[in-house]
Amino acid sequence: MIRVQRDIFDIGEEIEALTTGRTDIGAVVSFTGLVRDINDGNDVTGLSLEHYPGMTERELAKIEKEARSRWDLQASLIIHRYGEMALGEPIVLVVTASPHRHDAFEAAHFLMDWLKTKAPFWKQEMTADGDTSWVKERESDVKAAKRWTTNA
Amino acid sequence: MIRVQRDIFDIGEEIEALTTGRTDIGAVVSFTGLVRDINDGNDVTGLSLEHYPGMTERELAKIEKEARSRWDLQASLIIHRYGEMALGEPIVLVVTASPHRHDAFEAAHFLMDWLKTKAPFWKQEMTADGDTSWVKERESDVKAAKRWTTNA
Amino acid sequence: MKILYFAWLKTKLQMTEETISWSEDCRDTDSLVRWMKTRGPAFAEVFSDLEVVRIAVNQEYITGNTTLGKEDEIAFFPPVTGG
Amino acid sequence: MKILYFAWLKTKLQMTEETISWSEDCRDTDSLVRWMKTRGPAFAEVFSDLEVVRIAVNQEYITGNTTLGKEDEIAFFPPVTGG
Repeated sequence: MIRVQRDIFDIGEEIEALTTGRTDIGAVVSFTGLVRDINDGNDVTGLSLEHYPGMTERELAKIEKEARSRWDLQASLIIHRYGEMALGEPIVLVVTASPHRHDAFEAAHFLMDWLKTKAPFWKQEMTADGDTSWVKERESDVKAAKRWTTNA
Repeated sequence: MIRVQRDIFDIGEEIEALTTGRTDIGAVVSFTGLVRDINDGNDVTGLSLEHYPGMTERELAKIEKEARSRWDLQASLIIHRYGEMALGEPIVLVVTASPHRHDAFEAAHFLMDWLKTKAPFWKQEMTADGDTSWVKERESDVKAAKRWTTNA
Repeated sequence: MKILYFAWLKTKLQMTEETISWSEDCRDTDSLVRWMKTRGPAFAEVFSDLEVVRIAVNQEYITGNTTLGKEDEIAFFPPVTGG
Repeated sequence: MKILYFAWLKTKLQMTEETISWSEDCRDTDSLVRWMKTRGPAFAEVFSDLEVVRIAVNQEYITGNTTLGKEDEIAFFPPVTGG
């Protein structure tokens, strides 16, 4: 399941909704990305996320499908926000459920690594001096995503 | 932080409590282990967990300390329940917070793998025919734990 | 053809979206990029380093030169930074 | 010395805990296990396969033979299955 939304979300409620009423799930892994006050050495005061409506949903759906074909998942969820966000707020949530913890861990890690380099979102940071600047691509994110291709 | 308790816990609240009021955390990973209706082919109707009070807390504290020495963690939490548990209920929760998603993922995975082979808990399964039986150690758990030793 | 710009490309070109008529100049993505560079200094600058410009046609990433038709939606944007 | 039993060891021995006086028979963990085996059929069975019995002294896993004193707490249990 994927959701692209402006509104904030509740991590606990989302995990709950995914597992509630089910007794066949043994392992649930969640990843939450939050707005940090420091990024690459800059003092950040807020974040704005732009995205490409339509393509975003397609890419997220493809990434989720890929994860479900690689690992034994019973449920999965990707929520990604866009628009303005304050420090400490969640930006993205990934949840995976599996009978096996290894699958749940690997799939969630994969989802985040692929999402980071494929989903069409762009971050703009607000800094203390009133500047706004577009966040640059990170070499470490590119490497992290590649790991899942070479291991395949 | 570690907690050993009989009572059920709320995953969302626990994650919230760990990150609330902080703006320096970029990544939070959680793992929840739940009571499944099937284990190694048996129809399970409930679970009872015995543990070794005192040693449990020591082992969990050691495992947490090891994780914090290996990865860049800003916060971590292990909650493990004991006593009677119904299907679908959470047994264990591990949460890790880091500036980097890789560290949060690796540390949470490590915590679970080590906990599985080191923390003195023993599961007893109730099955549909009224039998109770002690769960056997899994070879896959032993291997999963070893991975973190040979890679070190 | 609908052309979309995102992130710093949008900022530099001061444009989020435009519609252009199909012509030989935009028969494929390579031609379209060549034509873009001729549209003035801002365009020349934005398309000067194609290493930092990603192209999507009809909301799919493309690899290599891609034929374009009248109804296509082409998007130009920098490497993504979500998550 | 305090001796603790957990999980199926506890079930088979029908005992969770006992206190024994220190003697040469339990000067170290190897001696203690040897003595345990002599205590009757249930004990002999429980300690027949040491591959599936873990030993902790004062709430720490031990590896190899370990000297024991009067005040020590010794625990016998199967491989753990929590999580």
